[in-house]
Amino acid sequence: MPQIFSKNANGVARFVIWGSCAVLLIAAAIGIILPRSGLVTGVGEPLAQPVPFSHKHHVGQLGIDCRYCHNGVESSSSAGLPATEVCMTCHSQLFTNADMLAPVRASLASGKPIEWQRVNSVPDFVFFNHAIHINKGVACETCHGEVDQMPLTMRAHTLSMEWCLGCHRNPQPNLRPPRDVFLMHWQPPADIDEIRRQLIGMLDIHPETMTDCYVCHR
Amino acid sequence: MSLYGLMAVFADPEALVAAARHMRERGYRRMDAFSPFPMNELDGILEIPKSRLPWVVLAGGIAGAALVYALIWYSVEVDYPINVGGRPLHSWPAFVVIAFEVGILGAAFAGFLGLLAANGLPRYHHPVFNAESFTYARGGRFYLLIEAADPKYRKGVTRGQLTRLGAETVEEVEA
Amino acid sequence: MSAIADDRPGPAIDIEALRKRLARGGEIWRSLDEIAGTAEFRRFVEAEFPAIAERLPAKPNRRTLLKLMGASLSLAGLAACSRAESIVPYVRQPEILIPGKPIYYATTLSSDGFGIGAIVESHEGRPTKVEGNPDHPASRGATDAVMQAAVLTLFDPDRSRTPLKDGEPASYGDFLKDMAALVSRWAASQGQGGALLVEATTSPTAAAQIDALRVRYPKLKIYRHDPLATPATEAVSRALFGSPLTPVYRFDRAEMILSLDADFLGEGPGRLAYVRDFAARRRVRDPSDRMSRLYAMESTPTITGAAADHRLAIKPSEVEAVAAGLNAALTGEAGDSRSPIDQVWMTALVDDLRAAGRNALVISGAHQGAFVQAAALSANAKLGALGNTVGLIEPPDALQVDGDVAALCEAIGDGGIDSVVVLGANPLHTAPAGLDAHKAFSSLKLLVHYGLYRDETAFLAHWHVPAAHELESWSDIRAYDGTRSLVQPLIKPLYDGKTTHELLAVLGGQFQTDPLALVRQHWAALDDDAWKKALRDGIVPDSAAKPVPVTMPSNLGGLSPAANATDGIDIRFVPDPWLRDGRFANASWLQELPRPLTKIVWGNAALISPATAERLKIENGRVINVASNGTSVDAPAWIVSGHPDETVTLSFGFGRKAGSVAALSEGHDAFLLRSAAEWMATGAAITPRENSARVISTQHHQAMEGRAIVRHASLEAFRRDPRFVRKDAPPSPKESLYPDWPYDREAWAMAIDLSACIGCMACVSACQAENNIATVGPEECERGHEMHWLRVDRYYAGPLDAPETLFQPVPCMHCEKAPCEVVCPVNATVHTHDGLNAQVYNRCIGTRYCSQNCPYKVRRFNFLEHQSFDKDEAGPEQGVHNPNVSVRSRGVMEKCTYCVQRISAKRIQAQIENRDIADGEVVTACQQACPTQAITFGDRNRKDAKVVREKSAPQNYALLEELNTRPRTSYLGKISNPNGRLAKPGEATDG
Amino acid sequence: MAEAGANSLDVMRGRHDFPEITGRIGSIVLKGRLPRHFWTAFFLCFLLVLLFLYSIIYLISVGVGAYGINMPVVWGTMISNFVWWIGIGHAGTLISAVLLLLRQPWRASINRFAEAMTLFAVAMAGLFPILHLGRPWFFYWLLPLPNVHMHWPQWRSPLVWDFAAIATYATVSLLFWYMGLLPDLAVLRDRARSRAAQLFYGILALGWRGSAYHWARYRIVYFLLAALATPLVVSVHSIVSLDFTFAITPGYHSTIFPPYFVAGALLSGFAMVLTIAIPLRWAFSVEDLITLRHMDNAAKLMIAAGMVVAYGYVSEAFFAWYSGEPYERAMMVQRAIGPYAPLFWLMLSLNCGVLQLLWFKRIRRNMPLLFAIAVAINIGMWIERYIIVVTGPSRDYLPSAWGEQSLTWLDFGILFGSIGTFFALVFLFIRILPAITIFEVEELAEEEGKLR
Repeated sequence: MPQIFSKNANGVARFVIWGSCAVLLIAAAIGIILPRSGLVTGVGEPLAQPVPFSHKHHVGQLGIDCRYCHNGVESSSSAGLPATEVCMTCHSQLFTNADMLAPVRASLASGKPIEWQRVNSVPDFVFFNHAIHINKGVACETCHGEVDQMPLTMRAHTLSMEWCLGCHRNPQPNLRPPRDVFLMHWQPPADIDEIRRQLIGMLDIHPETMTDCYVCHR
Repeated sequence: MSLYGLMAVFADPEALVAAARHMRERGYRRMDAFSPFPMNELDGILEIPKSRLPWVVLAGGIAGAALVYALIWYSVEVDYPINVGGRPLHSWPAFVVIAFEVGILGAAFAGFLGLLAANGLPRYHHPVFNAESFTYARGGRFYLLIEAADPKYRKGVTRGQLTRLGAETVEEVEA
Repeated sequence: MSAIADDRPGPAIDIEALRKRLARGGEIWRSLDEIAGTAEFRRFVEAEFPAIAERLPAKPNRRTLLKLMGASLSLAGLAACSRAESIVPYVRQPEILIPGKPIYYATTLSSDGFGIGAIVESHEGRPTKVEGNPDHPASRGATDAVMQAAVLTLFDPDRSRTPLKDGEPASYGDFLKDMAALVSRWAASQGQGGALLVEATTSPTAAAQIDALRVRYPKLKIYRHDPLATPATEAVSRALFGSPLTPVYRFDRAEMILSLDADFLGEGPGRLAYVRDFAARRRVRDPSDRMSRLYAMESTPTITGAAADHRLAIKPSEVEAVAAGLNAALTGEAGDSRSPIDQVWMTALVDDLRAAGRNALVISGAHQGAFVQAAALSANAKLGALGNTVGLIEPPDALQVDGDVAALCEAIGDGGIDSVVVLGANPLHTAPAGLDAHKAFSSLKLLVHYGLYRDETAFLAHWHVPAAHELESWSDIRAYDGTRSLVQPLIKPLYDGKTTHELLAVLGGQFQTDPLALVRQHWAALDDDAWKKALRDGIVPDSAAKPVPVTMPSNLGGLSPAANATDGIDIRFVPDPWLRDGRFANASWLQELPRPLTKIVWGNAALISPATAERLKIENGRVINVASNGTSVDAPAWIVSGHPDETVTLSFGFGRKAGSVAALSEGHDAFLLRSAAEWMATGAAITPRENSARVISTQHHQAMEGRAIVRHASLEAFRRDPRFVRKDAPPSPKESLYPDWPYDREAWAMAIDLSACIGCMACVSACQAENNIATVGPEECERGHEMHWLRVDRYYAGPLDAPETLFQPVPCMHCEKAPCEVVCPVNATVHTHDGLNAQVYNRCIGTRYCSQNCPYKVRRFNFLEHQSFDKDEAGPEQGVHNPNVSVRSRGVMEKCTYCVQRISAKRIQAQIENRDIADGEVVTACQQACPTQAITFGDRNRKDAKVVREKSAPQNYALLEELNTRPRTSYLGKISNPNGRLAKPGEATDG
Repeated sequence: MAEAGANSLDVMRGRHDFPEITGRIGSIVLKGRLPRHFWTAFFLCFLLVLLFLYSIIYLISVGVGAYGINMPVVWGTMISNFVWWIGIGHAGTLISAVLLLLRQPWRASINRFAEAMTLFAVAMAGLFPILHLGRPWFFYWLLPLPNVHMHWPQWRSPLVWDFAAIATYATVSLLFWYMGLLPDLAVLRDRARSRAAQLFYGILALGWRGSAYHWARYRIVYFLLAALATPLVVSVHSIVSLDFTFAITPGYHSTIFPPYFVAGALLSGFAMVLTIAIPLRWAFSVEDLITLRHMDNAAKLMIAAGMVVAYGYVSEAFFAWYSGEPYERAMMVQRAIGPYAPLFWLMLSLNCGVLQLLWFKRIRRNMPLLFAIAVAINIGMWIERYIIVVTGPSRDYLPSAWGEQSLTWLDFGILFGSIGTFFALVFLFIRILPAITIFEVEELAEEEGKLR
């Protein structure tokens, strides 16, 4: 009986076997890495906004406090976006006819709000509350990154459940005295570890209660 | 074209067994027999060493069970401890079930892959296929192969011996 | 999944967009099904909503329609909405408003024209939830099912949203032009030929405006049409005391109560207050506590009868005889031989009443004839109760009118009237069968209709003007006891609706008016601070009517039993408890809310007694023809234990086809059988038809099967053995295989007092409103797919014809050893540190194993896509969604969470203020709505907590405790107070 | 079927030589000369496959509410189909594995398609837990995969055990089956004339050449796999039964379930074996390889398993009464007189009544009759699973929540669709792979000395 397969068939077979194993491994690796990469999470990718608002200019250079525009952040679940009026309090004096600001003026005139693109978004089934974080010494910087370096606002962290839980399980490393939460580039003092240990007690923070599902999902 | 060995074809199993025994007694060592179905007698004659596959299977089983149990333990005790229906975190009776199943799975895979590895399969191209007479097409044919590499192999002599043992045909197989 | 997620200030635009899209919407409800056919619609749905597109037939089935209201709406408005997630700030942010924080306003909702105070929760300008106003006498912090649905009606896409001239959209300006013409004509003719048809109202401003109109047009006729009116009350007081008066009861003083066919727990503008006082007098925690006793004689099963210690079912036509008998007995005369109730009963009752003396209370149903009401008053007078438990005040809804709709039709017939302005009423649906309203009204020169919906009358009208919803209006209103309170808008009218006052002003010649000013100027007496205070508190301080001292004439004012008990079938008309006369027929929450006793949803049936059914060989669902003086209706029969024999109960409110939701529901229109404004008819006939019709009920099995589910006992039994709930009930295991988890912080727990629960269903409705619970429509309900997280089980115990009725609200028990959690393969339901049985919708994959393993069957599953959780596409009714609760998608299990969103809110507040959560700080929706305060909720770990005190009562027990599921929710056994000398209903049997 | 009266109950009738055996078995596959009714039957099955696909698409796009489930009975036909198919799967493994261990010679000629049957049945069964889900697209959440939302399976849930059991069972069966196929694939490779066939079978055969060394290891591993499959087969259906016994629902919560489910599995499994074997041996006239002896033994096993099942029914009822649990008792009474009573009694009459006919030798050897009985048992076993699934929850603890579910077209569309798909697969298998194990039959012939 003649050979059905040529000599190199064995080699081919071996290659196919090991090759497919390799492919599986690579696929698994991608499956693990991709969901955490910027491609999916959008970290570091600024969105086009109707008005190219620059936190770098307003926060970094002018040093306007976060709360001037996001005035709900201390008391409400929502930090709040500045009303057009708030923009115009200054821009009725400054850059009064800059093209860049045309949409803002139009909005005030027409009463139609400006439609911003959401940068730091979580799914609708996640109920995030700004007030509690601010009051318990979690700084804006901690989640939103160094916005004062952002000409256009971009995501600083994945905001994935994994990332949230990281802090909810062990908040201590991310705490700072509540009075400092609005500071950018905050330099922790030398005895920060001791301070944080005290903060956990003073602020009555109970990590064991912070991983309950309903803390975020209701 | 080097020579791989001599392939003798026998009509029925008994003949093959007899032939194999004779050649063995004549001191041939590098020989192999081929049959459409397993023939226990040959194991003794060819002195096929006892397979270690059973141990591989056992190892596979234990590994599967242990790994999955460890994973479960890690998930409930370390990674995300949750109070589920007031049950203890480490509810081992429930976890054993899964460990058992995965254990069986591991064992089965170990056995199958072990077999392929030990038998060097898949091997699509093999010298024996060069033998004109070698085929399972017409059902029961029983083959005895003496490799040319066998120290006692003498071209004419071996062929003669095989023919005398009642081989229907004896043919040279190229490597 | 949540409608408007917590952290976005979107809703501001929501309203804007809403108003825009609705302005363009045209009259949607008629176009719904047409639209649904169009290719454009298909494309939209296929793009936005594959689940439906797949199932969308050429003519969409009803349930799809119900769900599509939103979709087609958004088609009318924002067909071009994108997936891109954009967020919008305010242009001018109101100072008081911080996005993400709800604001609460006090206002007053009207119930059949009377005011019930409410606190409305508003998220970024969206009213989302109605709570009771604790300071308002008619609410006392409680609400009922209908009030809860106010927010739903507000956002109802079916509401009429543009003026219509002869059915075609027209501008309000054109309307004003025509009105100007009318006004000048009237001015010339002093209102000759003009008529105003108003519905029941207690608004002082409206009354003043109407009086002003009368002065302005002396010949203008004012008619009032209120299908649920009970004119006999006024007639009686006229006959007895010469002036119209209406009774106000003091249940906090009543020890011995006799109800002559009065459903004071379920009907009437004062019900919530009465319920509160009634329950308070019956709260027993200790053998030494006392409780009042209630005798009820009723002509149809009501929740009052269910709460009674002794209940007698009697034919409507026999009530007068009973009343006469009672009076005779009280005066010591020989018992009336015709009395349908046996002497033992009557003597026991009379002795009890006499013993209670001035603390006794005899109530007659407001719908009863003059004689019964007079008899009740005189009985109270004889007992000295008049002035103590019963007070008489001038009726808050007093309005001098020229007659009712019958009179109006007559006048039109005589040609005396050619132009009619209908304010709110819907005579073409609710007018008595006797008169041909359609003929009369269609003969008019001008018919103006003003109302929330484009209803039957609006179809006939030359002009239809959309009304503003009460949550959009400035007005004022009076409560059952006369208390005045203000109605303030929570939101700018979505559809440019006008308030009644604006309409009346227009008729008075003021065409451009400010709705606020109209009301404010009537209250000129209040200075601005007082006005603000009145707005803030929700009432005008001490504005309640003072009781009028009266003397009882001896001869009952010459009143005597009118109708004698005739043979033949009696008909008893009742308003549907939720839909009333049909005005709320388009509120899916109310359609799908099980009726307290029958548990029927999405329709009504002709209720009959088992004996009558047996005699006529009728089974449930068999269509019967009920004929009375000439007319007749077909309705499916429904057999109700404890219903009086030879009597059939028909309820108003159904059979309407105007409105997409109303059109879904089945049921008959009882108005077709009602001649004049009567509440009962005699000499009717029932003939069974061959066919049977669908009656959808949410509870199919009525008996407890001898299981210790609702554990109940009489007061004596309780005093003998305070721990009667343990008596011959299976023992509850104390030990468990598993170590107990520590709950060292909060441990939330609930106690439900079954003695207090009257089965009014307010809790269920409140739960639905709070937790974004979907309605599923009749087809799905029939298949057992309804979604209510909290159900009120109704069991019968004892004899079939006179059973004891037991209610049991069943929310999730939050078992500490929860069977549901162990079987979930994906950790979608787990325990929290404070002992909640949390349900994580976004993690659920819908194996439904948890429900399978829940012995209480309190879990609900989204079998189909019941509501859209896509903001862009969900339509205006998403405006009612609570932004703090996820809207659940198809294929996900859900259940009672102890209102975890409220717990979280309070905890965050407490944490921010660095303190513990105070007792009573967290209030669940059901608890807040409950008029009897049967539900207590709190932290079990606080020794001083109210819930701990409740649970330490001797009659506290857990449902199915023998299963050792360790429920956090427990029940207080039901204790009734029957008279020892009479048979105790259901005492021996069941439980 | 002529040999109805025959009394020789050999495992193999007549004398054969190897070429004849390979020839006959191999030609079915290679020459593809198949009777017309084979193709007619296949076409009918194909229509059912289309129905299956349509039903599945409908189910997934509309939602599980489209079939019969409701509150309180939230489990329905998807679960009973699942249990039914798994049960059918069991006979295959049992025949091939257990009978191999017990050295039962008669397994030889029927084990191959019995194993195939197992595979396809398990494949069908595997679909249903996914179709059962409210959100089927998330079924993979039952697996411990590394993900960004820290998602782990809840290992205490019997459904997760199921997942492991079914996956293992399917894989092991596949390996076992493929190992058995290797030598036969070699035969087909050598017989094949067309290049395509040569490559197809050649690649699958992995270059098997029947070396004595290979055979030695092959025997051991094949035997070990059988030894693994045996406890597996028992564990799998026990775990399936745990889905029910683990729950506290009356009618679910019963310790008798594991053994009684396994017995039920065997009963339905052998019923299905007969349902396939009887037409097969007749259609391809291999009555001398699949003999009356096989049919007879299968029938005997059926009655053995059937009696255990009957015992299961009895003890279930007995313990419901003996437990003194009011809930259990009420449920059992309701099962017998409640809304599902007709189904219940039908089930009993099929699984316990009809079964008894198999005591008679003449019925066991009457193929048409035996076939009819086998089909009846299949139906009865499906009903049994459905009864178990629905009666418990429809009559559980709180009477207020009592209720029944009513089946829709979708329930049947999916059930019959799956049956059609199953048979379609069986037909394909018969067409492209040897339905009878060549090498074992040859070995058998050798041992029985039936060589010419």
